[in-house]
Amino acid sequence: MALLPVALTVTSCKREERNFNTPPPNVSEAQTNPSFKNPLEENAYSLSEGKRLFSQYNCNGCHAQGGGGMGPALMDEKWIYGARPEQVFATIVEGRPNGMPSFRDRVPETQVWQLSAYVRSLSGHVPKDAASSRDDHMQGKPPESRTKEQPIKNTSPP
Amino acid sequence: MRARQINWGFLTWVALVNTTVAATTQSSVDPAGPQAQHISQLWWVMLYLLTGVFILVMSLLSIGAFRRRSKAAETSGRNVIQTDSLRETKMARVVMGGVVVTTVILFALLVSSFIVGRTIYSIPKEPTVLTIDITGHQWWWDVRYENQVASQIVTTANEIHIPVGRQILFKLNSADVIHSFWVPNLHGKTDLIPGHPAETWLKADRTGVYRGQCAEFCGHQHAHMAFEVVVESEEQFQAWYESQLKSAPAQLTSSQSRGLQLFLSKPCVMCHTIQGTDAGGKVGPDLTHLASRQTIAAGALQNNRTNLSRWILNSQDVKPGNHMPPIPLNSEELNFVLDYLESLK
Amino acid sequence: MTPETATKTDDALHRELEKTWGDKPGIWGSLTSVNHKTIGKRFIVTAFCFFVFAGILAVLMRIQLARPENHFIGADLYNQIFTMHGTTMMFLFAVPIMEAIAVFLVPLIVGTRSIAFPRLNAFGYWIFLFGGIMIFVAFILNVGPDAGWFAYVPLAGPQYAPGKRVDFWAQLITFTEVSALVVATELITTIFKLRAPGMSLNRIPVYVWSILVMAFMVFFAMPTIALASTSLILDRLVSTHFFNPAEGGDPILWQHLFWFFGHPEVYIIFIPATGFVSAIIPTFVRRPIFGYTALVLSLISTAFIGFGLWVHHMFAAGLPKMGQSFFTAATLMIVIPSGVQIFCWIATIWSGRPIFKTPFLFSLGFFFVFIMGGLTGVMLASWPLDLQLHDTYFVVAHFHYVLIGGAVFPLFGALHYWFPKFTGHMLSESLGKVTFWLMFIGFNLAFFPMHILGLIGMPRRVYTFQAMNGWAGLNLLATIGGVVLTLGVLVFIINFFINRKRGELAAENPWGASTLEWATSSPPPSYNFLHIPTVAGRDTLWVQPEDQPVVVGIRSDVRQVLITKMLDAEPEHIDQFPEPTIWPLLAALSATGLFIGSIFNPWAVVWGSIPVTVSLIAWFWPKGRKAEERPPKEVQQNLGEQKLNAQEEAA
Amino acid sequence: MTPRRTIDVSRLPTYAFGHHALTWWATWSMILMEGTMLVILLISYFFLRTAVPEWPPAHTLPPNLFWGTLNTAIILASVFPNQLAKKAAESLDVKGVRLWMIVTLLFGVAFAVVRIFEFKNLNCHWQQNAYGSIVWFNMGFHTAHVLTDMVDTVVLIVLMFVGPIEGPRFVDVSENSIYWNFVVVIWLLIYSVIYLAPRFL
Repeated sequence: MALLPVALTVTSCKREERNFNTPPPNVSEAQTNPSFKNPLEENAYSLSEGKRLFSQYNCNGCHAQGGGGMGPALMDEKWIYGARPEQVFATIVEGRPNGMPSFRDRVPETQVWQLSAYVRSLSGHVPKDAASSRDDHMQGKPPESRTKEQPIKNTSPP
Repeated sequence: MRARQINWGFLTWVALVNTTVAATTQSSVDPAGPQAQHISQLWWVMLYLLTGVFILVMSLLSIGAFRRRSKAAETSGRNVIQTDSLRETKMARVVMGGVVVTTVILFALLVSSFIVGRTIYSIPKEPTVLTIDITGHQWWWDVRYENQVASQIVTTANEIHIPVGRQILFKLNSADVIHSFWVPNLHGKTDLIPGHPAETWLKADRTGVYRGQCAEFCGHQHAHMAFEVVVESEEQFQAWYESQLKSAPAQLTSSQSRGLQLFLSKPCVMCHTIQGTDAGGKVGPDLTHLASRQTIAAGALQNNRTNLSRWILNSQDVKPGNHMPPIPLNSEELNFVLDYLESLK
Repeated sequence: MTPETATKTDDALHRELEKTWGDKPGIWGSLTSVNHKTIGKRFIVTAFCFFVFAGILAVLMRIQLARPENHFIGADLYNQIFTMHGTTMMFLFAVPIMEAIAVFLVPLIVGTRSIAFPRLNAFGYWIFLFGGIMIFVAFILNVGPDAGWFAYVPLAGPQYAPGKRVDFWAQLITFTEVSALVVATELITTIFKLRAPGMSLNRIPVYVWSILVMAFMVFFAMPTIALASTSLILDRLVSTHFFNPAEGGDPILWQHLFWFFGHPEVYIIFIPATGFVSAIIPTFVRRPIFGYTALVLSLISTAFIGFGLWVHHMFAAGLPKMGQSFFTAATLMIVIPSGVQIFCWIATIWSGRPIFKTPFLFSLGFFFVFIMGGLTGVMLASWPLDLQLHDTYFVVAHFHYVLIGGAVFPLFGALHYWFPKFTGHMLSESLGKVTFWLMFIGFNLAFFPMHILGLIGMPRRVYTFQAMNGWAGLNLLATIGGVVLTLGVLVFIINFFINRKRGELAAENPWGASTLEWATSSPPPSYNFLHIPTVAGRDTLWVQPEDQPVVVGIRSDVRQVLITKMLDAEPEHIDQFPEPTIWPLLAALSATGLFIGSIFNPWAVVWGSIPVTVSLIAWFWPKGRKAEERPPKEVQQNLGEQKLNAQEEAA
Repeated sequence: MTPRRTIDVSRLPTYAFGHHALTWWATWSMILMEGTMLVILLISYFFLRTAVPEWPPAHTLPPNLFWGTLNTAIILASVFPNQLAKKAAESLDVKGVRLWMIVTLLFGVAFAVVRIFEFKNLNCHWQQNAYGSIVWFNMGFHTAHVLTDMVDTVVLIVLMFVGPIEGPRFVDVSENSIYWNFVVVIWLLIYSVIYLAPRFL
């Protein structure tokens, strides 16, 4: 039984906390430091928030179910503008050619980090025990918590 | 009117346990509509009847326990009373009688609740003049007044205006988890269960503002998921409805238009709709007539400039966990936005 | 039992039995113990600790609700706290402590040496303990469940409850439900097959009947919740769709499953408590219980009706009206058996000569509080009225009146009543009376105002409320009451620690009670009775003649136990019970590993089952029995006798 | 001091079969609780069935009959060796017990193997929809019971060879057969629900 608390401590603290006022990770720090990790990617609540925003901000309008459509698929291994958290962050904030609008100022930084975390979870790049499970809709794809981690291939825009 | 005077009885009962006098804007025993009326009558019947039963049983028990006993109760060597069969059979008869009486009372109560049940659910005779769609969200209420003509549909939030004395049909849906629609002064609860569209009808006998609240635990801010039902005269209602149909004012003061610009360039626009502007978000409440509402944040705050700014700058201090992020605005920008929002009459 | 129990031969017998039945010495001994009294005491203390923890959580909630818009506890933590309070009280306190006390008492009351399946009993305790530790560790690490003890989907489902919080809740259910089921099995077998010769079914004390009924209810209620919690965790972990309306699932299914367990659960808690009352009252009014048959029948009918009213928890969910009326009727119907019991008890008191000791006071308190709760229950049963009262503080008031009145007051009565049998010392009578009055007054202060709060519109499960509704005063009053109630419990705990070792020594039968547990020393020896007693009638110790015969011919060098016939309790055969062993503990540990592992990885169910299987095989592996050192011929002949018995019984 | 009156029970047998034995009560307790669970499970199946217009849902075939039916035949056949094992146990016939338990076990193994093909031919997946979930839940529920009883059987067979051969072992064998019969009965229920209900309801 002594092991149990230890085991849980390791797994729980980051994953479970629900800080509704999370100050966002520092962007400049994220872009300069190569070994930067987005803390929200280990937090189940942030990932679920990212998932909620992904549909509520109608991201799935172009990236349907993460499966693509007008915009590229976000579930496969191809990353046009980079797979690192801060790169995804930049893509959302800056916008990209061929239709990806910029959401600077209109989506608060914390939410962008949450979205970035969720987008990376679509191809299995976040801890399984924190990733979102299935939602209460039609099943277009297996839930993020059961998605195999995809290799990362950086490709150029089509 | 019976219900009123009974309500005085209730208030005295409250006073008995020396407490604050019951507020009646959210009370199931201060009925303002037929259903609540019938239910509260049932309540008073039960209260008086069962209080009687309670007193009776308790006095039986206390007499049984504390009555003076004859010293000459014969006992065996182990100091145990020898029961004599004659007395036991007598007691058995009494107990039997008690059971019979209980059964009779229960049957009476059963019948009365059947009757009340039928009345509050009997299909309304009069035709439905007004149908309102209510959608429960974590943690606010979306309100839409149905109409065949799209331009005649009114959309608002957390505040339901209805004409007095008219019967209104409510269509209830949930956008996420289970909520429960409850206006104590008008009627009991109806759950909003995903995948199970529900209906209920309300009718108010007297004008006034009645508070409702979500009655099914629905997450972090279940405590702050209230709404108000404003019951007004037919004319007032029509006037209100007309005003709600209008889209947001076109000509604005400079500060108001600065406010609108900010609204459209800041996170606000992602979630909120303002008719007549580019703001068309469907995530949060429709703000087209925000200034006309009594409260903000689903009844959490009175609608005034101070509370509005508090809410915009950091809603998470007011309703931790709600889905509105803190909006980064400096005090100047904030004032513009407030000026604009307050113009949305 | 009779004065002559201290002759030389008895002394030798005592030493041999002690050698055979006693626990091994030291820490190893306590880990391997399978003695129902050792396990029972642990069980009681552990469950009571969970009661204290959950009580502390309740106080925290009351502090948070003492004034409007209080910032003492945030929404997120409050939701975890009220969920933990409900879950702990129901799954880790109420049901377990009723079973725990039964584990200690039933074998004594039916006059045998041990509970049936003693190793299973140890396992039942360990698995319960580990489940409890798991959920509290999780809670402390901010992984406490936060969707309510009823865990309604979709709020408890995968989409709206991210993280592992609800998974831990679902697994806790598995732990407690396994524990409850195995203990129920032991109790039923003990009551049916291990009774002392002569204790035919119609002579079983009412308390034992209540335990029997409770155990059977466990069999039908617990599997339902096991199934429900399993499907919930499957939805969450491997994305099945039992409760997903978009893929053909249905949230209502959860509500049906949960309440089909949830309502009988209340009676699983309440029925043993009525057993306490039926045991305490006759002793303290010095007469046999009035209406034995009526009491037993009403227990059984309560159990049956108890499974027929779960829908009254769902009146607001908009089910067909006809069904609602049916469940209103069913719910009102269950008042009748309860009424019968109450009238019988009052009749007993009326025609007796009460001695106002603490246990009896608690029984009187039980009447006041429980009857009021029962009457508000009648109100809630009426579905039109329930539409207003459902999920308000009126309901909170109602079920605390029913559960604290109907279960906790009798429980405290029972703890004061049997304390001498548990420990061999008497509790302080004066402190006991203080406990009672503090609890009684505090309880009513805390919960009566909630009736009114509910009527004036305060919903349940809110972490705060607004001043505008005029709820402040009543809430403050409730908080004050809560503090007084807590003081009462505190006094009891003090009383316990003062007297558990140093209290006045208890005689065999300090209250002059009538049941068999009082026919052996306090505390009882490891083997319970020097000679297995025989029973001459109901209220055994009051009616038996001085020269009541005892059973001899049971070997004292091995753990032999006399098995009697189910109906008339005639001696049937002699079974040999297992020795102490570590395996139940290890089995419980490996099961714990499996359950917790499966929260993080479904495959844990597969690899986790290997250690479980191993430990179970080791557990059941026979070591050969001294009693079998006989020629097969005689085995054959015994078999013959046994066939004969069978025929007699058939005849 | 008068000598105490006594009842001497030393001549009583040290074990018994059927409802005289404590293990019989344990077995039936198991059966009672597992049975309850199964009933609730089947009720849930039909509850979910009423929630949707077509069953199985569109583009889903009901499970293929062949393997399921084959397995039903196998498990029904296993009842006979099982009963013979029970008889042998109750007449304390060690050889008979060994023989028939092994035969029963072989049937069990065959059943488990065919079960793999059954799973392959269910034509649905638990991740698809509620129908798939409840079907897999039913199958998993039964498979778990089969495996449990097979482990139990293996242990008893080993005991019957290595000893010590004692009365209570024979009781265990007869209880084990009762439990296997239960496993057979619940399979008949589950089979008719999983395989037949979608076709004929």
